[in-house]
Amino acid sequence: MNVRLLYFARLRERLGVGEETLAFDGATVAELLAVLRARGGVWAEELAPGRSFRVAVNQELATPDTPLADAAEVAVFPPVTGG
Amino acid sequence: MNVRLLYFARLRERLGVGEETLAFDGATVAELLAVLRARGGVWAEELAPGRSFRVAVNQELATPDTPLADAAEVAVFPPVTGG
Amino acid sequence: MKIAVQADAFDLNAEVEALRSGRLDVGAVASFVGYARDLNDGSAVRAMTLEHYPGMTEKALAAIGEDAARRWTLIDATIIHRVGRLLPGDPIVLVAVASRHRGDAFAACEFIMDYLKTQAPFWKKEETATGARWVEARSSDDAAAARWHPPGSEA
Amino acid sequence: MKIAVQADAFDLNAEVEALRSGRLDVGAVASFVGYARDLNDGSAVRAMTLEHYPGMTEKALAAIGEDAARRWTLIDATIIHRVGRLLPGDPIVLVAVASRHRGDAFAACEFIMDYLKTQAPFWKKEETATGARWVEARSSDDAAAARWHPPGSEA
Repeated sequence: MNVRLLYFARLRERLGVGEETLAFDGATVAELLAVLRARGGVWAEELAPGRSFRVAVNQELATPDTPLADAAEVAVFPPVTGG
Repeated sequence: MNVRLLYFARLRERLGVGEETLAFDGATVAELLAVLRARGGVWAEELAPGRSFRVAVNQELATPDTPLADAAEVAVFPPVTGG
Repeated sequence: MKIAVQADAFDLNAEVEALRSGRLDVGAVASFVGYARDLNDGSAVRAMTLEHYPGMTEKALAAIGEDAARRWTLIDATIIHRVGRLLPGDPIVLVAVASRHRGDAFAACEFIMDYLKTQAPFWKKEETATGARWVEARSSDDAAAARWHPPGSEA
Repeated sequence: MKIAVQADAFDLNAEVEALRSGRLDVGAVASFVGYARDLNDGSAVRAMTLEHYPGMTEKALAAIGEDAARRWTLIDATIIHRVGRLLPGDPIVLVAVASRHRGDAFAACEFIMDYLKTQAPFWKKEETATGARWVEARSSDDAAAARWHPPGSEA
Protein backbone atom coordinates (compact mmCIF):
# COMPACT_ATOMS: atom_id res chain seq x y z
CA MET A 1 0.00 0.00 0.00
CA ASN A 2 1.00 3.63 -0.29
CA VAL A 3 1.05 6.21 2.47
CA ARG A 4 1.43 9.96 2.06
CA LEU A 5 4.01 11.39 4.45
CA LEU A 6 4.15 15.03 5.57
CA TYR A 7 6.90 16.67 7.62
CA PHE A 8 6.62 20.01 9.39
CA ALA A 9 8.70 22.76 10.99
CA ARG A 10 12.16 21.80 12.34
CA LEU A 11 11.76 18.18 11.17
CA ARG A 12 10.87 19.31 7.63
CA GLU A 13 14.05 21.36 7.55
CA ARG A 14 16.29 18.72 9.14
CA LEU A 15 14.99 15.87 6.96
CA GLY A 16 15.10 18.07 3.87
CA VAL A 17 11.64 17.03 2.66
CA GLY A 18 8.11 18.39 3.11
CA GLU A 19 6.16 15.48 1.70
CA GLU A 20 6.60 12.17 -0.05
CA THR A 21 4.58 9.09 -1.03
CA LEU A 22 5.96 5.82 0.25
CA ALA A 23 5.17 2.19 -0.65
CA PHE A 24 4.84 0.44 2.70
CA ASP A 25 3.96 -3.12 3.70
CA GLY A 26 3.56 -2.72 7.48
CA ALA A 27 0.42 -2.18 9.53
CA THR A 28 1.17 0.44 12.21
CA VAL A 29 2.84 3.75 12.91
CA ALA A 30 5.63 1.92 14.76
CA GLU A 31 6.42 -0.15 11.68
CA LEU A 32 6.40 2.90 9.44
CA LEU A 33 8.82 4.69 11.78
CA ALA A 34 11.13 1.66 11.64
CA VAL A 35 11.20 1.92 7.83
CA LEU A 36 12.05 5.63 8.03
CA ARG A 37 14.79 5.07 10.65
CA ALA A 38 16.33 2.41 8.43
CA ARG A 39 17.20 5.20 6.00
CA GLY A 40 19.98 6.02 8.47
CA GLY A 41 21.69 9.40 8.89
CA VAL A 42 19.43 12.24 9.94
CA TRP A 43 16.39 9.94 9.73
CA ALA A 44 17.79 7.52 12.28
CA GLU A 45 18.87 10.41 14.46
CA GLU A 46 15.73 12.53 14.44
CA LEU A 47 13.26 9.65 14.70
CA ALA A 48 15.23 7.64 17.28
CA PRO A 49 13.09 6.29 20.12
CA GLY A 50 13.18 8.81 22.94
CA ARG A 51 13.41 11.82 20.59
CA SER A 52 10.58 14.25 20.99
CA PHE A 53 8.31 14.17 17.95
CA ARG A 54 4.64 13.58 17.21
CA VAL A 55 2.81 11.56 14.55
CA ALA A 56 -0.67 12.24 13.20
CA VAL A 57 -2.61 9.78 11.05
CA ASN A 58 -5.31 11.27 8.84
CA GLN A 59 -4.94 14.51 10.81
CA GLU A 60 -5.50 12.97 14.25
CA LEU A 61 -2.71 12.57 16.81
CA ALA A 62 -1.54 8.94 16.75
CA THR A 63 0.40 6.49 18.90
CA PRO A 64 2.90 3.79 17.84
CA ASP A 65 0.14 1.18 17.57
CA THR A 66 -2.23 3.31 15.47
CA PRO A 67 -3.09 1.20 12.37
CA LEU A 68 -2.36 2.46 8.86
CA ALA A 69 -4.57 1.82 5.82
CA ASP A 70 -3.81 2.40 2.15
CA ALA A 71 -3.65 6.09 1.23
CA ALA A 72 -3.26 7.13 4.87
CA GLU A 73 -1.94 10.65 5.43
CA VAL A 74 0.81 10.40 8.03
CA ALA A 75 2.41 13.58 9.43
CA VAL A 76 5.58 13.67 11.50
CA PHE A 77 6.36 16.87 13.40
CA PRO A 78 7.98 18.36 16.51
CA PRO A 79 5.93 19.10 19.64
CA VAL A 80 3.66 22.02 18.81
CA THR A 81 4.48 25.60 19.85
CA GLY A 82 1.57 27.78 18.75
CA GLY A 83 -0.68 30.07 20.71
CA MET B 1 -18.61 63.10 68.77
CA ASN B 2 -20.40 63.20 65.44
CA VAL B 3 -20.44 60.50 62.78
CA ARG B 4 -21.67 60.83 59.22
CA LEU B 5 -23.96 57.99 58.22
CA LEU B 6 -24.62 56.86 54.64
CA TYR B 7 -27.21 54.31 53.49
CA PHE B 8 -27.29 52.63 50.08
CA ALA B 9 -29.53 50.65 47.75
CA ARG B 10 -32.36 48.63 49.32
CA LEU B 11 -31.46 49.84 52.83
CA ARG B 12 -31.54 53.50 51.72
CA GLU B 13 -35.04 52.93 50.34
CA ARG B 14 -36.31 50.91 53.33
CA LEU B 15 -34.93 53.30 55.95
CA GLY B 16 -36.08 56.32 53.94
CA VAL B 17 -32.81 58.21 54.35
CA GLY B 18 -29.62 58.48 52.28
CA GLU B 19 -27.42 60.24 54.78
CA GLU B 20 -27.48 61.86 58.21
CA THR B 21 -25.11 63.21 60.85
CA LEU B 22 -25.49 61.66 64.28
CA ALA B 23 -24.17 62.69 67.69
CA PHE B 24 -22.83 59.47 69.17
CA ASP B 25 -21.05 58.65 72.43
CA GLY B 26 -19.99 55.06 71.81
CA ALA B 27 -16.70 53.67 70.53
CA THR B 28 -17.43 50.91 68.00
CA VAL B 29 -19.57 49.90 65.05
CA ALA B 30 -21.52 47.52 67.32
CA GLU B 31 -22.44 50.37 69.66
CA LEU B 32 -23.50 52.58 66.76
CA LEU B 33 -25.72 49.80 65.40
CA ALA B 34 -27.33 49.46 68.84
CA VAL B 35 -28.20 53.17 68.77
CA LEU B 36 -29.75 52.82 65.32
CA ARG B 37 -31.73 49.70 66.28
CA ALA B 38 -33.10 51.55 69.32
CA ARG B 39 -35.02 53.77 66.88
CA GLY B 40 -37.35 50.79 66.54
CA GLY B 41 -39.61 50.03 63.57
CA VAL B 42 -37.83 49.48 60.27
CA TRP B 43 -34.47 50.30 61.91
CA ALA B 44 -34.80 47.50 64.46
CA GLU B 45 -36.02 45.17 61.73
CA GLU B 46 -33.45 45.81 59.02
CA LEU B 47 -30.43 46.06 61.32
CA ALA B 48 -31.38 43.11 63.57
CA PRO B 49 -28.47 40.77 64.31
CA GLY B 50 -28.53 38.00 61.72
CA ARG B 51 -29.87 40.27 58.94
CA SER B 52 -27.58 40.46 55.96
CA PHE B 53 -25.98 43.91 55.75
CA ARG B 54 -22.48 45.36 55.61
CA VAL B 55 -20.84 48.32 57.36
CA ALA B 56 -17.91 50.37 56.04
CA VAL B 57 -15.97 52.85 58.14
CA ASN B 58 -14.12 55.56 56.25
CA GLN B 59 -14.74 53.58 53.07
CA GLU B 60 -13.21 50.31 54.29
CA LEU B 61 -15.32 47.25 55.13
CA ALA B 62 -15.71 47.06 58.91
CA THR B 63 -16.62 44.54 61.61
CA PRO B 64 -18.67 45.06 64.81
CA ASP B 65 -15.54 45.88 66.82
CA THR B 66 -14.13 48.42 64.36
CA PRO B 67 -13.49 51.61 66.39
CA LEU B 68 -15.14 54.91 65.48
CA ALA B 69 -13.49 58.31 65.80
CA ASP B 70 -15.06 61.77 65.56
CA ALA B 71 -16.15 62.65 62.00
CA ALA B 72 -16.02 59.01 60.90
CA GLU B 73 -17.91 58.20 57.69
CA VAL B 74 -19.99 55.11 58.37
CA ALA B 75 -21.88 53.45 55.53
CA VAL B 76 -24.54 50.76 55.98
CA PHE B 77 -25.58 48.77 52.93
CA PRO B 78 -26.82 45.39 51.65
CA PRO B 79 -24.39 42.73 50.37
CA VAL B 80 -22.99 44.03 47.08
CA THR B 81 -24.32 42.86 43.70
CA GLY B 82 -22.21 44.54 41.03
CA GLY B 83 -20.14 43.08 38.21
CA MET C 1 -3.40 50.42 36.77
CA LYS C 2 -6.54 52.04 35.37
CA ILE C 3 -9.62 52.13 37.58
CA ALA C 4 -12.80 53.81 36.34
CA VAL C 5 -16.42 54.07 37.46
CA GLN C 6 -18.47 55.65 34.71
CA ALA C 7 -21.91 55.92 33.15
CA ASP C 8 -20.56 55.71 29.60
CA ALA C 9 -19.90 52.53 27.66
CA PHE C 10 -16.30 51.36 27.26
CA ASP C 11 -14.43 50.21 24.18
CA LEU C 12 -12.77 46.81 24.63
CA ASN C 13 -10.26 47.32 21.80
CA ALA C 14 -9.25 50.75 23.03
CA GLU C 15 -8.81 49.55 26.62
CA VAL C 16 -6.77 46.50 25.64
CA GLU C 17 -4.58 48.56 23.32
CA ALA C 18 -4.00 51.20 26.01
CA LEU C 19 -3.16 48.45 28.49
CA ARG C 20 -0.38 46.97 26.37
CA SER C 21 0.71 50.00 24.35
CA GLY C 22 4.47 50.26 23.99
CA ARG C 23 5.03 47.10 26.03
CA LEU C 24 6.54 44.46 23.77
CA ASP C 25 7.03 42.16 26.74
CA VAL C 26 3.25 41.62 26.96
CA GLY C 27 2.59 38.05 25.81
CA ALA C 28 -0.93 37.68 27.19
CA VAL C 29 -4.03 39.78 27.76
CA ALA C 30 -6.96 38.08 29.49
CA SER C 31 -10.13 40.12 29.57
CA PHE C 32 -13.65 39.77 30.83
CA VAL C 33 -16.80 41.68 29.95
CA GLY C 34 -19.98 41.23 31.97
CA TYR C 35 -23.29 42.07 30.29
CA ALA C 36 -26.81 42.88 31.52
CA ARG C 37 -28.99 39.85 30.73
CA ASP C 38 -32.66 39.91 29.79
CA LEU C 39 -33.54 37.22 32.32
CA ASN C 40 -32.54 36.85 35.97
CA ASP C 41 -33.92 34.53 38.64
CA GLY C 42 -36.71 33.53 36.26
CA SER C 43 -38.03 37.01 35.46
CA ALA C 44 -37.69 39.03 32.28
CA VAL C 45 -35.59 42.12 32.99
CA ARG C 46 -36.42 45.30 31.05
CA ALA C 47 -33.60 47.42 32.44
CA MET C 48 -31.40 47.77 35.49
CA THR C 49 -29.96 50.64 37.47
CA LEU C 50 -26.55 50.36 39.10
CA GLU C 51 -26.02 52.34 42.29
CA HIS C 52 -22.61 52.66 43.93
CA TYR C 53 -20.80 54.31 46.85
CA PRO C 54 -18.69 57.08 45.30
CA GLY C 55 -15.25 57.22 46.84
CA MET C 56 -15.32 53.77 48.39
CA THR C 57 -15.94 52.14 44.99
CA GLU C 58 -12.73 53.44 43.44
CA LYS C 59 -10.75 52.53 46.58
CA ALA C 60 -12.19 49.02 46.65
CA LEU C 61 -11.43 48.43 42.96
CA ALA C 62 -7.86 49.74 43.36
CA ALA C 63 -7.35 47.49 46.42
CA ILE C 64 -8.62 44.45 44.48
CA GLY C 65 -6.26 45.25 41.60
CA GLU C 66 -3.28 45.76 43.91
CA ASP C 67 -4.02 42.49 45.65
CA ALA C 68 -3.97 40.73 42.26
CA ALA C 69 -0.65 42.41 41.39
CA ARG C 70 0.87 41.05 44.62
CA ARG C 71 -0.37 37.52 43.94
CA TRP C 72 0.66 37.22 40.29
CA THR C 73 3.34 38.61 37.96
CA LEU C 74 1.40 41.25 36.06
CA ILE C 75 2.39 44.05 33.69
CA ASP C 76 -0.77 46.12 34.04
CA ALA C 77 -4.51 45.87 34.61
CA THR C 78 -7.68 47.82 33.82
CA ILE C 79 -10.95 47.71 35.76
CA ILE C 80 -13.97 49.65 34.50
CA HIS C 81 -17.44 49.42 36.03
CA ARG C 82 -20.48 51.25 34.74
CA VAL C 83 -23.19 52.83 36.89
CA GLY C 84 -26.64 54.24 36.11
CA ARG C 85 -29.40 52.77 33.97
CA LEU C 86 -28.50 49.93 31.60
CA LEU C 87 -30.51 47.80 29.17
CA PRO C 88 -30.24 44.06 28.46
CA GLY C 89 -27.17 43.47 26.29
CA ASP C 90 -25.33 46.51 27.67
CA PRO C 91 -21.80 45.85 28.94
CA ILE C 92 -21.53 46.43 32.71
CA VAL C 93 -17.96 45.65 33.70
CA LEU C 94 -14.59 45.21 32.01
CA VAL C 95 -11.51 43.65 33.58
CA ALA C 96 -8.37 43.25 31.45
CA VAL C 97 -5.00 42.00 32.65
CA ALA C 98 -1.68 42.06 30.75
CA SER C 99 1.22 39.80 31.66
CA ARG C 100 4.13 37.99 30.09
CA HIS C 101 2.53 34.56 30.35
CA ARG C 102 -1.10 33.51 30.12
CA GLY C 103 -1.42 31.73 33.47
CA ASP C 104 -0.91 34.96 35.41
CA ALA C 105 -3.31 36.92 33.20
CA PHE C 106 -6.12 34.35 33.45
CA ALA C 107 -5.80 33.87 37.21
CA ALA C 108 -5.59 37.58 38.01
CA CYS C 109 -8.53 38.44 35.74
CA GLU C 110 -10.80 35.84 37.33
CA PHE C 111 -9.60 36.78 40.84
CA ILE C 112 -10.40 40.45 40.22
CA MET C 113 -13.90 39.60 39.00
CA ASP C 114 -14.59 37.27 41.93
CA TYR C 115 -13.49 39.91 44.46
CA LEU C 116 -15.24 42.73 42.66
CA LYS C 117 -18.50 40.75 42.89
CA THR C 118 -18.23 40.49 46.69
CA GLN C 119 -16.13 43.50 47.81
CA ALA C 120 -16.93 46.47 45.58
CA PRO C 121 -19.94 48.57 46.63
CA PHE C 122 -22.26 48.29 43.62
CA TRP C 123 -25.93 47.34 43.76
CA LYS C 124 -28.26 46.38 40.92
CA LYS C 125 -31.95 47.22 40.81
CA GLU C 126 -33.89 45.43 38.09
CA GLU C 127 -37.08 46.55 36.35
CA THR C 128 -39.38 43.60 35.69
CA ALA C 129 -43.00 43.21 34.60
CA THR C 130 -44.05 43.05 38.27
CA GLY C 131 -42.06 46.11 39.31
CA ALA C 132 -38.56 47.02 40.43
CA ARG C 133 -36.49 44.76 42.69
CA TRP C 134 -33.02 44.89 44.20
CA VAL C 135 -30.87 41.97 43.13
CA GLU C 136 -29.98 39.70 46.04
CA ALA C 137 -26.36 38.72 46.61
CA ARG C 138 -25.55 35.17 45.53
CA SER C 139 -23.87 32.70 47.83
CA SER C 140 -22.13 31.35 44.70
CA ASP C 141 -20.29 34.68 44.45
CA ASP C 142 -19.07 34.41 48.03
CA ALA C 143 -17.97 30.87 47.28
CA ALA C 144 -16.12 32.02 44.14
CA ALA C 145 -14.24 34.69 46.08
CA ALA C 146 -13.47 32.30 48.94
CA ARG C 147 -11.66 29.96 46.52
CA TRP C 148 -8.78 32.43 46.45
CA HIS C 149 -8.48 32.75 50.19
CA PRO C 150 -9.87 29.84 52.18
CA PRO C 151 -11.12 30.93 55.63
CA GLY C 152 -8.34 30.77 58.20
CA SER C 153 -5.57 30.34 55.62
CA GLU C 154 -4.00 33.79 55.98
CA ALA C 155 -4.47 37.01 57.90
CA MET D 1 -18.50 28.10 16.95
CA LYS D 2 -16.12 30.12 14.80
CA ILE D 3 -12.73 28.60 13.98
CA ALA D 4 -10.28 30.48 11.76
CA VAL D 5 -6.64 30.13 10.73
CA GLN D 6 -5.56 33.26 8.92
CA ALA D 7 -2.62 35.52 8.03
CA ASP D 8 -4.61 38.70 8.71
CA ALA D 9 -4.96 40.43 12.05
CA PHE D 10 -8.25 40.06 13.92
CA ASP D 11 -10.43 42.67 15.58
CA LEU D 12 -11.23 41.87 19.21
CA ASN D 13 -14.31 44.13 19.36
CA ALA D 14 -15.74 42.73 16.14
CA GLU D 15 -15.18 39.13 17.23
CA VAL D 16 -16.71 39.63 20.68
CA GLU D 17 -19.69 41.47 19.22
CA ALA D 18 -20.25 38.73 16.61
CA LEU D 19 -19.99 36.12 19.36
CA ARG D 20 -22.78 37.60 21.47
CA SER D 21 -24.86 39.38 18.85
CA GLY D 22 -28.58 38.97 19.35
CA ARG D 23 -28.07 36.81 22.44
CA LEU D 24 -29.41 38.70 25.45
CA ASP D 25 -28.80 35.68 27.66
CA VAL D 26 -25.03 36.25 27.40
CA GLY D 27 -23.89 37.48 30.80
CA ALA D 28 -20.17 36.86 30.39
CA VAL D 29 -17.51 36.95 27.69
CA ALA D 30 -14.00 35.85 28.68
CA SER D 31 -11.38 36.45 26.05
CA PHE D 32 -7.69 35.93 25.62
CA VAL D 33 -5.24 37.46 23.15
CA GLY D 34 -1.69 36.14 22.86
CA TYR D 35 0.96 38.48 21.45
CA ALA D 36 4.41 38.02 19.91
CA ARG D 37 6.96 39.23 22.48
CA ASP D 38 10.27 40.92 21.74
CA LEU D 39 12.17 38.61 24.08
CA ASN D 40 12.00 34.83 24.47
CA ASP D 41 14.33 32.49 26.34
CA GLY D 42 16.75 35.36 26.89
CA SER D 43 17.14 36.43 23.24
CA ALA D 44 15.76 39.50 21.48
CA VAL D 45 13.25 38.40 18.85
CA ARG D 46 13.00 40.51 15.67
CA ALA D 47 10.15 38.58 14.08
CA MET D 48 8.60 35.14 14.02
CA THR D 49 7.02 32.91 11.41
CA LEU D 50 4.16 30.62 12.28
CA GLU D 51 3.88 27.39 10.30
CA HIS D 52 0.88 25.08 10.58
CA TYR D 53 -0.59 21.86 9.20
CA PRO D 54 -3.47 22.95 6.97
CA GLY D 55 -6.49 20.72 7.44
CA MET D 56 -5.41 19.22 10.75
CA THR D 57 -5.17 22.66 12.36
CA GLU D 58 -8.81 23.51 11.80
CA LYS D 59 -9.90 20.03 12.92
CA ALA D 60 -7.79 20.24 16.08
CA LEU D 61 -9.15 23.68 16.99
CA ALA D 62 -12.74 22.56 16.39
CA ALA D 63 -12.16 19.45 18.54
CA ILE D 64 -10.72 21.58 21.37
CA GLY D 65 -13.71 23.92 21.21
CA GLU D 66 -16.20 21.04 21.17
CA ASP D 67 -14.48 19.46 24.14
CA ALA D 68 -14.85 22.76 26.04
CA ALA D 69 -18.55 22.93 25.10
CA ARG D 70 -19.08 19.45 26.56
CA ARG D 71 -17.31 20.33 29.82
CA TRP D 72 -18.97 23.70 30.50
CA THR D 73 -22.28 25.44 29.79
CA LEU D 74 -21.35 27.72 26.91
CA ILE D 75 -23.35 29.85 24.51
CA ASP D 76 -20.68 30.18 21.82
CA ALA D 77 -16.92 30.40 21.30
CA THR D 78 -14.46 31.84 18.78
CA ILE D 79 -10.92 30.61 18.15
CA ILE D 80 -8.67 32.49 15.69
CA HIS D 81 -4.99 31.72 15.15
CA ARG D 82 -2.71 33.63 12.83
CA VAL D 83 -0.01 32.10 10.63
CA GLY D 84 2.84 33.59 8.60
CA ARG D 85 5.36 36.25 9.60
CA LEU D 86 4.59 38.35 12.69
CA LEU D 87 6.46 41.13 14.49
CA PRO D 88 6.82 41.74 18.22
CA GLY D 89 3.58 43.21 19.51
CA ASP D 90 1.46 41.52 16.84
CA PRO D 91 -1.51 39.52 18.13
CA ILE D 92 -1.14 35.78 17.43
CA VAL D 93 -4.19 34.08 18.85
CA LEU D 94 -7.67 35.02 20.05
CA VAL D 95 -9.99 32.83 22.12
CA ALA D 96 -13.33 34.27 23.24
CA VAL D 97 -16.07 32.38 25.08
CA ALA D 98 -19.63 33.56 25.78
CA SER D 99 -21.75 32.05 28.53
CA ARG D 100 -24.49 32.95 30.97
CA HIS D 101 -22.19 33.03 33.99
CA ARG D 102 -18.55 33.98 34.30
CA GLY D 103 -17.20 30.76 35.80
CA ASP D 104 -17.97 28.78 32.64
CA ALA D 105 -16.51 31.46 30.36
CA PHE D 106 -13.24 31.77 32.29
CA ALA D 107 -12.69 28.02 32.65
CA ALA D 108 -13.50 27.22 29.01
CA CYS D 109 -11.32 30.06 27.69
CA GLU D 110 -8.29 28.94 29.71
CA PHE D 111 -8.94 25.29 28.86
CA ILE D 112 -9.04 26.07 25.13
CA MET D 113 -5.75 28.00 25.33
CA ASP D 114 -4.04 25.24 27.34
CA TYR D 115 -5.13 22.57 24.86
CA LEU D 116 -4.39 24.71 21.83
CA LYS D 117 -0.82 25.14 23.11
CA THR D 118 -0.26 21.38 23.23
CA GLN D 119 -2.65 19.87 20.64
CA ALA D 120 -2.95 22.23 17.69
CA PRO D 121 -0.28 21.86 14.98
CA PHE D 122 1.39 25.27 14.95
CA TRP D 123 5.13 25.91 15.14
CA LYS D 124 6.97 29.16 15.76
CA LYS D 125 10.31 30.05 14.21
CA GLU D 126 11.98 33.10 15.70
CA GLU D 127 14.46 35.46 14.06
CA THR D 128 17.13 36.56 16.54
CA ALA D 129 20.47 38.36 16.24
CA THR D 130 22.22 35.00 16.03
CA GLY D 131 19.93 33.58 13.35
CA ALA D 132 16.61 31.79 13.10
CA ARG D 133 15.54 29.14 15.61
CA TRP D 134 12.51 26.95 16.11
CA VAL D 135 10.82 27.53 19.45
CA GLU D 136 11.03 24.48 21.71
CA ALA D 137 7.86 23.16 23.35
CA ARG D 138 7.58 24.02 27.04
CA SER D 139 6.96 21.39 29.67
CA SER D 140 4.92 24.08 31.49
CA ASP D 141 2.44 23.96 28.61
CA ASP D 142 2.05 20.20 28.95
CA ALA D 143 1.55 20.69 32.67
CA ALA D 144 -1.08 23.38 32.07
CA ALA D 145 -3.04 21.11 29.72
CA ALA D 146 -2.70 18.15 32.09
CA ARG D 147 -4.44 20.12 34.87
CA TRP D 148 -7.73 19.60 33.03
CA HIS D 149 -7.32 15.87 32.61
CA PRO D 150 -4.95 14.20 35.08
CA PRO D 151 -3.25 11.12 33.57
CA GLY D 152 -5.33 8.00 34.16
CA SER D 153 -8.47 9.88 35.16
CA GLU D 154 -10.54 9.25 32.03
CA ALA D 155 -10.24 7.52 28.70
